[in-house]
Amino acid sequence: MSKRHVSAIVNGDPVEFLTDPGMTLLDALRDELDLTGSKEGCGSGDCGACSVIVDGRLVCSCLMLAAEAEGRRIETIEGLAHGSELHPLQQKFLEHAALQCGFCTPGVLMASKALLDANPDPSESEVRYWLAGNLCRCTGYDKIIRAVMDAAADMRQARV
Amino acid sequence: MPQFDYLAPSTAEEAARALAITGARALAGGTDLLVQLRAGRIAPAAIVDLKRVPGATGIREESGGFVIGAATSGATIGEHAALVRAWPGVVEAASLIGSTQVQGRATLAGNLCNASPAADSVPALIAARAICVIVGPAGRREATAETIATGPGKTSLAPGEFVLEIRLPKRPARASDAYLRLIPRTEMDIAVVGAGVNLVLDGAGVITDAHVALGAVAPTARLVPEAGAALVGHKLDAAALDRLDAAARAACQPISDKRGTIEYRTKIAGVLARRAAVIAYQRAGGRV
Amino acid sequence: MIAPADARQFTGGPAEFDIEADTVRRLVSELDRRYPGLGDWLDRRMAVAIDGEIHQDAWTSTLAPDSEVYFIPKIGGG
Amino acid sequence: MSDVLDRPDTDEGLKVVGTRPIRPDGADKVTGRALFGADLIMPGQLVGKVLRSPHAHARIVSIDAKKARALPGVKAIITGDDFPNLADEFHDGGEAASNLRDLAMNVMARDKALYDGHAVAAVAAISTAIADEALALINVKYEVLPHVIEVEAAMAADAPVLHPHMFTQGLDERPSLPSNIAKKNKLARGDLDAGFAEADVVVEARYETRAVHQGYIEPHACVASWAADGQCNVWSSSQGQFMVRTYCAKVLGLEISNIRVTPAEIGGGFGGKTTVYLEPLALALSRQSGHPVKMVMSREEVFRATGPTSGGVILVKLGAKSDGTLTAADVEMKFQAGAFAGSPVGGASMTALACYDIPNFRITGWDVVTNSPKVAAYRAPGAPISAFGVESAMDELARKLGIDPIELREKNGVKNGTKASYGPTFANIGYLETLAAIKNCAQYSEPLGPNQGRGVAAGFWFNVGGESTAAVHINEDGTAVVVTGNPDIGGSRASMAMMAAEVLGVSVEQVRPMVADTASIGFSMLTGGSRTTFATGMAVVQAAEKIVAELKRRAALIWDVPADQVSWANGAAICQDEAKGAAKPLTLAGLAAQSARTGGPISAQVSLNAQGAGPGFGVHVCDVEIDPETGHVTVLRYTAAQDVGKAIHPSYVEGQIQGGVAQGVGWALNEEYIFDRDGKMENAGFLDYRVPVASDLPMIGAILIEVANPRHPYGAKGVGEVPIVPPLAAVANAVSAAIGVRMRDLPLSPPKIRAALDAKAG
Repeated sequence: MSKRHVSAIVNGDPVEFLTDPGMTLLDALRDELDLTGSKEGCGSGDCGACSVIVDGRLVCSCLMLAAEAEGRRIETIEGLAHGSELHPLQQKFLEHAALQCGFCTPGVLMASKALLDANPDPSESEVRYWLAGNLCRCTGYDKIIRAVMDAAADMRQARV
Repeated sequence: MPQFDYLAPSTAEEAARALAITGARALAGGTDLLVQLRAGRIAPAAIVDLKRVPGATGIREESGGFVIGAATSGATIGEHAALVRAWPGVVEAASLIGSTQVQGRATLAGNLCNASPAADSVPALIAARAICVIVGPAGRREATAETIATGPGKTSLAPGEFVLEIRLPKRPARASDAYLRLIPRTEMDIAVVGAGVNLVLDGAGVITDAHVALGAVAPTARLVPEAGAALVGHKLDAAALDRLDAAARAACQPISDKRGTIEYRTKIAGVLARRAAVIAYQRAGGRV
Repeated sequence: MIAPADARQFTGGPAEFDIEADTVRRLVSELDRRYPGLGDWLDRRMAVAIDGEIHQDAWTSTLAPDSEVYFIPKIGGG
Repeated sequence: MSDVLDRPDTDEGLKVVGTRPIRPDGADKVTGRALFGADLIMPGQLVGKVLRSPHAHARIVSIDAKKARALPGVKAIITGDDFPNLADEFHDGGEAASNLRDLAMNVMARDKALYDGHAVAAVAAISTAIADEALALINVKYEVLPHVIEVEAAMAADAPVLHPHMFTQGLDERPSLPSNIAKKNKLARGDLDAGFAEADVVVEARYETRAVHQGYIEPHACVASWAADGQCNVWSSSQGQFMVRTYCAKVLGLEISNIRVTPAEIGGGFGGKTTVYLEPLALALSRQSGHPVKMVMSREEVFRATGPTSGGVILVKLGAKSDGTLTAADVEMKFQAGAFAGSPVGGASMTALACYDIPNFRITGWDVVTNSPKVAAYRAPGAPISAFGVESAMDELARKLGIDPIELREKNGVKNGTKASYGPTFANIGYLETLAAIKNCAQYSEPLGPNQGRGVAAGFWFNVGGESTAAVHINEDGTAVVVTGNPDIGGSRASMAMMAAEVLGVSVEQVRPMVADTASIGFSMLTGGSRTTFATGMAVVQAAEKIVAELKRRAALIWDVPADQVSWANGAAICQDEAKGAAKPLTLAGLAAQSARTGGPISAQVSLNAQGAGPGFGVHVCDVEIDPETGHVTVLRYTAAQDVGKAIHPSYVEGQIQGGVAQGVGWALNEEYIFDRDGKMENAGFLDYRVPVASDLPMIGAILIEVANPRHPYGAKGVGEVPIVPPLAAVANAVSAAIGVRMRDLPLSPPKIRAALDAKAG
């Protein structure tokens, strides 16, 4: 089976890479593009540690073939900050100690960004159900939810 | 990771030809297919991505009903205001499939053709009397949702056939539907039991048409005619609900597995059928 | 000084003793003298609690004249 | 190296300890730059994969790898024969005293496969695809044997025996027949019969829990390189790089000086990464292939082949007078150890009654091997299981006596001077304070609606001290580097920097904490046992104090005054010698700039064995609502109070409490190992091994009680493990209250609760 050429936009930059047909988008990001921020926690779409945003849609990159990325716009954790200026979500996660080991954090941050893009003023329950696909075993979620809602408030403020 | 060809046809006919290759599998959202692929449960010779086939994605209103591209993601379905108003049950069933991330990919066709007895969208599609437009080497045909799955992981599709669209019929006034499921957590689980109810009421709140479908209580999701019949001609009073509960339980042929026991699933089928009926009845303007 | 019940295999019965020693090191060697093998067995498997404070490895720990010394199984953590 | 320090008497004086600075390693973790085990890449590395037994119990008759070796791209294949056979040597390197021979046989099976998932061979190849293909070509001939997993079945006389030469230890007479019972332990005090005779009320019940997994989101991963000269390098995510080094050396028969282990960031451990699974295999494959080898477990492998904690049976009998005074307690516990001896039944026994002052008790523990993955430590190992039994029984006793569950615990609670059930006399403990905190918290008096219930439970853990090394180096610009050997799982880098900054009198931002590899810092016990802030923190403080002493000497030299005329405050040396008049204070930066002239680089390292780790107590209250028709449980409110000694960084202390509660709630409601008839795990994935998700839980209130531990410079106690001990019983007591039926068999899944309701309805 010969490799397949894929070109896509990752974090705003045009990229090209070769994939075996069976390679997932997560494998391509990590092994072909050296973007190791997205993590594999389960490989079956049950933990969310591999969450990225494809054409504005939050998805598990382990449940998407790399070949399907042809021509698509992909956002990963490595593109969330603006240069060395952290995104409000990244800053609030640090301020609220919303991470301990940090393994789930990239996935949680991408999911939170997708949430705030769609819903700038989510309730606690809306945040919890939106993030239900991002497992965290260290924090018990409390500080993650507070950090997301605090960031949402700051971002609404900034828009005024 | 097994090796196979990845094909992304741009016409329905091309897709049908590709799918006719022995060992070819259709890919829409991939949230079931890739899990089975990585677990080595399937080793397809080719994967045929349907998302670039015209009509496979997108939602349009047609002669009062809705036509949903079978490869449309659950997230897109959940955001379609008119569809949500007309078919809240079908939409909530589609939106319960997996996490937000899975919603970004999972599709009605995938959920239907993966043929899991516990598929979330299928009981609602069956209760809605949804029609599947199937394309294959021999052309197009239509089939009701309940005829697609024939057993766990098995479908009635012939080689080369795939579901292109799903049609939901025109809604009369005072009609609505609902879908409920029982899971141990609040998200992320496979349904232990699922129940879809679709009702039409007359001006006085009497049920004139009723369809009830159950998931995870038999080898496939199934329409339960007796349950619907138990409601037609009545208001949604206690007696009607009791009859519905009994009919739902009678239709159960569940298994005991890591998610639930036979006894439990049977009881819960009655509970969810009743609750879904109440929600559908109220959405249709009835007062309980 | 109190040893756990398993110490019976060396002492043939008593598990409580009165011993003159100003460090745990000397206490253990005195025990070993009275009941051969007991000292080494305690060292390998036991932590020491001196007046309520647990010392996982305590040869250097000093003892007051009326210290209460308990030998308890070593504790692992997660 | 004395480890006794005089603690600052007042907290007001503290400028950094107790505040909530942003953790120094945070930026990398929120931008995806932090390197975890699977993120490391070495040039020329191969992919390593493990062939695992599909049988729960089988003799390995033969392994034929000829076809696999011939497959192009395959560079190495190893089996049990590639490992030295170790004598039955006890080693105390890891958490509990672990039998190294068992460890080696768990890493790679020898003559028998003892559980579904047990490693029987491993390959290294140039790609994942080729490695997978090679595994399929290895032909293992098994003689399948009957298996046993359920603990009481494994204890039966006719049970299939896992280890033909295992004879039960701790029995009165030496047994003649081999058994799956590895050990019986007993802890007793007073006259049990007399105690029960005195009792007006007795409750007696049987409780059960299932095996559960730590559930860390990061699967085990490592890269290992065995160089031609025998120098080995390992990068792996573990709870202790020194532990990895020790075990690899033992399993492979190497000298420790030949192995250097560099800690990658660790994606959660909770005790499950206090042993080794992949590292010795990767090293052996690297030796045979001459290439570095990378190995990453799949989630399924993590469940099937890495240590869960025990499933257990807990029999509890409590006797009390009508006024609630406990007179006697009899606890018997049977724990699964998995394929090799060594369950946490010892820890469970010692903690079972640790919260209560009971004159007459007996605690019996059985350590039983079973055909399931070898049990590993899981956060206060064993304590949540014994607490589930005892704290449920206390709830049943409170109901029978008609006494408020907190008051019953206050009446019998241990305080300073009480003799602990595990032996020593308690000092500086805060159990009664934590009980009072819950009694007075808002949730405890919140009104309850229909189908709602409230449960209370307490929990205890010893906490551990142990060996740690820390170094402090002052840079030329006066900033500092703090180096320790403890992986940072929950924010410990921040607390190390905070304690050093407090002593040096500078801002925490000027102190850079580092976690070093095994060749760059002195030996340190692993991160676990809630010990890091206590023991490693103590070493950091002592090293920083040595630096301050040296800085004062340097200042004395510069001012040419006697050393005792110099004091240190707010990060500067202050001249007390009137003769010198108002000499300007010499800041850390000023002194660092002149270090060459005044004696050279300013560095200090302290190695110690911290003693006197203060035990921790926690009291939790949980409110639930039950759907009476489906049996579904919703956790409405949860509050946890805990004696933490002194919270160095309060946010991360709260985080430990909230994380422990979430794991406990999962353990109580939905988590369990489910085995099929053939002894294979049916739910080896996050779909059907149901850990709590964000929408399952409410906000978790954390109340920090600070009863200082004098053995720590700032009064800190271990905090990480106590919070997982109370939740099993707190949830079960709440559910039992809500449905009016005592639930004694975890997990409390909806089908069980609905069945209990149906049985009650009759």
